[in-house]
Amino acid sequence: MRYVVEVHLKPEVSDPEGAAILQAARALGFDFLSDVRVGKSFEIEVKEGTEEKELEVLSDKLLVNPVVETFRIRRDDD
Amino acid sequence: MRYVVEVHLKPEVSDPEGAAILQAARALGFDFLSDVRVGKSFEIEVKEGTEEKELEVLSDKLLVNPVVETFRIRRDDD
Amino acid sequence: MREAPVLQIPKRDTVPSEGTSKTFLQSLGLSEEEIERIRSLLGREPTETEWGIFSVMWSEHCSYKNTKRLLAALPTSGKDVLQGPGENAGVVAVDEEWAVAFKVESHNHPSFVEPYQGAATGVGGILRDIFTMGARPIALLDSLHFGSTENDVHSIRSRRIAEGVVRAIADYGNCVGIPTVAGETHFDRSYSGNPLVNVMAVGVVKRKDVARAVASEPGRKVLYYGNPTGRDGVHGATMASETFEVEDEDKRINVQVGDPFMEKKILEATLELVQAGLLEAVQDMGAAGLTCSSCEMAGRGNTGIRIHLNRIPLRAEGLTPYEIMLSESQERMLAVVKEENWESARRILEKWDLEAVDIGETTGDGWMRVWGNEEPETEVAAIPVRCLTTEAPVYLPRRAGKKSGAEVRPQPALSSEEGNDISGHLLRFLASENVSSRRPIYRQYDTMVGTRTVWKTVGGDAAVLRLDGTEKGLAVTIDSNARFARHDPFRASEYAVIEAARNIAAVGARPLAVTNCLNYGDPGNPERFEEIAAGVEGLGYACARIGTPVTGGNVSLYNETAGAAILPTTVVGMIGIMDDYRRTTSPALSGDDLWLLGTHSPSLAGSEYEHWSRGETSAALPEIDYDFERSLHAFMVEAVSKNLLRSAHDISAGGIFVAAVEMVLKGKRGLVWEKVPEDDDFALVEYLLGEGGAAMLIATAAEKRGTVEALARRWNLLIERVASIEGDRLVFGKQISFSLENLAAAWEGDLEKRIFLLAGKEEAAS
Amino acid sequence: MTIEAGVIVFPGSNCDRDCVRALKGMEGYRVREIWHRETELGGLDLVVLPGGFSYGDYLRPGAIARFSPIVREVTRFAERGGYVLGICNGFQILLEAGLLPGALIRNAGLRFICEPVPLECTNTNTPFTKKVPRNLTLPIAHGQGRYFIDETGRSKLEAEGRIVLRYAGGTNPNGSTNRIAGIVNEKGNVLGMMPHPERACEILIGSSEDGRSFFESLLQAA
Ligand SMILES: Nc1ncnc2c1ncn2[C@@H]1O[C@H](COP(=O)(O)OP(=O)(O)O)[C@@H](O)[C@H]1O
Ligand SMILES: [Mg+2]
Repeated sequence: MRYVVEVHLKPEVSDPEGAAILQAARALGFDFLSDVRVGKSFEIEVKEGTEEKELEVLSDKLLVNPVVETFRIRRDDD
Repeated sequence: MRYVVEVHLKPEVSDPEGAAILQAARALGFDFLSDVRVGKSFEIEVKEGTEEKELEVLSDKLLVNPVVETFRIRRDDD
Repeated sequence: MREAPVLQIPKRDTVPSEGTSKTFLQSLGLSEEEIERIRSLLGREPTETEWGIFSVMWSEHCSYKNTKRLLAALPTSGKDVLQGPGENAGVVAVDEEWAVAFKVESHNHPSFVEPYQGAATGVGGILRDIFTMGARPIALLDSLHFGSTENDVHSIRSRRIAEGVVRAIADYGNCVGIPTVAGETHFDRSYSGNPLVNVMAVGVVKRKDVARAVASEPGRKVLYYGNPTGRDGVHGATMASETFEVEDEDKRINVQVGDPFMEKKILEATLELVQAGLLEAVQDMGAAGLTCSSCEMAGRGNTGIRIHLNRIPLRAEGLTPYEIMLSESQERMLAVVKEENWESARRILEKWDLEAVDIGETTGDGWMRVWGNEEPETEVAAIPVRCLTTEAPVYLPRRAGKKSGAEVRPQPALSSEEGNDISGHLLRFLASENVSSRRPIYRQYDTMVGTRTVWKTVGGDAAVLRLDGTEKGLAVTIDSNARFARHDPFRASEYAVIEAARNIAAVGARPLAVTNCLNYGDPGNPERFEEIAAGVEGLGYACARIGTPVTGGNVSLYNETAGAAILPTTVVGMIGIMDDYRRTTSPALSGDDLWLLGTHSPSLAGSEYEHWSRGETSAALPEIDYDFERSLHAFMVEAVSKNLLRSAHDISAGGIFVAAVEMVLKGKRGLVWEKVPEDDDFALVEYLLGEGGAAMLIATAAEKRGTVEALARRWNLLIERVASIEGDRLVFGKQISFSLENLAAAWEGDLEKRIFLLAGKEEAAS
Repeated sequence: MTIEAGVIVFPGSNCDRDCVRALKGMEGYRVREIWHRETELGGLDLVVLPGGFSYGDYLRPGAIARFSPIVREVTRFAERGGYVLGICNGFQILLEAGLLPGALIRNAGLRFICEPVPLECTNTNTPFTKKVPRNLTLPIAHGQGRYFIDETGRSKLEAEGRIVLRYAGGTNPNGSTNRIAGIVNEKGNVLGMMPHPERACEILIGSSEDGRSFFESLLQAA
């Protein structure tokens, strides 16, 4: 069983890496982009029967710094 | 319109950061975890009508290091 | 050390043979003759695992089979040398109590495949070579050669490689906490398919604590600690011994990943173990992993070793004995421990969250025996150790002979357009990829951690580190001069040594010893081998003449992609010593008078200017006057220790002009250079940008004039006051006058844009 | 008067020895290293959380170190009024542990920077800064030193005079909110700062000796 926790900077925190990628992409001719934000993605393999709730606690406590980041959790069934 | 490009290390490439997080989480009592792999997540705002195909080219060229990473693209409609 | 046991090679097949397919044999990178020799040495068909072991131990990377004979001619001894070539690193005494361990290592091929991980693991590897000697690493240096960033078809790839390599060296070194204090960065088209990433590490060790990788007693436990073993890098050593095809897909899967945090833990743990006297031998599992580390330790001590693969911690499932023996997973250590010390060793490792794994024992029989990880446990390899070490083949490939009379084309002249705007021309040269400031690179390196680095020497000629427990200063530098090698590899190696020594002398230190990395092409090609041989000879000759023994180094051959070889590149790492680190000097201009010490006989032929303006060079530089060099060293050591100098800088790439620019910008002082040949533009440009003279720039306060002149006379050195230190402009004669701002803009602006594609905005949101 | 100082060593700390060396070079200090698994800070006046890459900076700088048993002790020590100085990675740990507000994220320039920078001391009325000159130079060495705090938090810090160090001379090398380089807690006994005072205790090594003034201040306060 696998979950993905996606962590991104809060909108009020500027993301210079995203901005740099946006600029580089445009310089390479990718003009369909209007914004890029870079975050982290944790692929987490869990024991059968683990609930999303438990992952929320893990994220809150460890994976995410709530001062600057937000997260969302997704079951990953590929 | 928004896409997310999720980038992860190929399974055969070792991920010391993921291993360290796994260890820390277990030490904190999160014993439901069996594996953690750390990747990146690019939230990309695109112009209306942009196709996934175009994002694939962008990922290949700029966002991903194909020697060690794989990626997947997802429409994000939250 | 024990007597080598007499080996009886059994005729019977002790090991089940797995049969050997032709394609498997071809994948090993061994020649037909070598394959036959292995069969006859063992007297039977080797197992798959044994083939693997032979293939890596007999690879160029581990056996030095093509260069051993050349290297044997290098001067390696000296009164200060405690450990010459053959160990993990050379060791040189600096006083009765302390010694310095240092070595340079290449990670060229891995950095081409994956620049970031390739360079990161290169840093990790060379640091392990130092701390396995029991030395605490105190400095890193890097010599980087990339394809040109100027517009050509490969420039984008070259930039990416440069970006990844620099970021990796920063990330790894900074994280482990070893300052990267100096280096060099050179761009040339020839490296576009084959960058060079050479990293040097320097450590300090008490003479009594020097550790060795010699397993000299049987019946000891073999201790494994650090990362578990994965499939990564299987056959890395063989890969380093082959040339690249353009798209070598299946070799790319084997990317090794660096883990600097693990490195830091094994570093601290190893030093604790060594200082507690718990290890009889220790070596890291670097190239060729477990195979090389185990049989080298046994080989050096004339013992044998027995390993049980079912005890090795694994990261992936289903690894075969072959893969475990050949894996190059990073940050793994092997040590030899007495039974009674095991528990104490285990406790130290546990403190660092490391597990002590007992994987076997040393034996007295001279054999390497490996038991597999399948059930039931069976023997998968049994090889006399000496077949892998001393009996590995040694070759002397054919040399093509010296190219007759390197063609000399007419020297470059300025076009009339350039002549009308010499100042603009000079500024453009200043901004070019091989001349502009390296600060965008070294600013990313923590140069200060450890609080040993004398700050003003960062970005100067050689970095100076204080040595704890003494007042002494250790000067370190790394240099190469591949540009000259196109015409004369012998001369290029000489210049690399000479320039390194001048850099050491420029800070007031006495050159002490040398490590080196030979980056060359395919030794099987007689023209390439001619370069290799001439390069090694030039290195040895210069080191002998200036009295710096070679205590170690590394050979990286097959630096070719799709048949195109790199410039033959001898990289020289040098250390020097000074009595008082507080008395060092730097290029930052200060004082009243600038002097030219020595004779400046500049030539544009072979210069960086010629390379930049014409895209090629027409000759190598002139012969070296070793008497001058030795006097120069003596002068500098004396002048600096007596506090006579305010600043000093050697003249190298870009000639007087670039040396002067670096001095004025670092010192934020102006300079008025009085006597300049101004009869014609060519003479002017040659004076300013020519190279090959035997000279150094030194700055003094006015009251030191007489003393400095007298000292120069005493050392038989010509000395001429060439400029006054004044104002806020750099002035050469009547024609040329730059404001420091204009110079700074040209010199400092460019490299950043060239190699860092993703540029953040530094002064963002405030 | 002697200050008993302890420098905490986490796996991956790498400025621990530098801090010990700097404090040994200061008059009035006795210093020892404290391994992160220890659970006692008995008798200390000052605890230093040094720079480096505790736990490799994996996940986020300070994110794993903050769970180390010693950090609980440091928290209690701070509550009792003991002096706590977090330098660079130590600052990051203090933020993760909630002893100071805000967060430190990747430099706006996206790259690690190591060099001496001009700073301004904007509050000399804390135990750490009484003797710190208004204009000073200290080295920085970090890749994740961009201090972020939201508007409410910032004005609170500002109003309470808790911003003690700012990047000066028109620079902001990492893009920090309001050029913030160092802050104290409400009581003023916990200081977190990105620049490295321990690297600036000898002029030849760190290009200034301004780092000493922090330790001299504490000696006066104690
Ligand atoms: N890759 C690098 N890493 C660290 N320092 C570097 C690097 N490249 C250049 N430097 C530093 O930049 C300065 C200038 O280098 P270089 O032009 O090669 O000097 P020189 O010609 O005097 O030897 C030196 O202090 C050198 O140590
Ligand atoms: Mg040089």
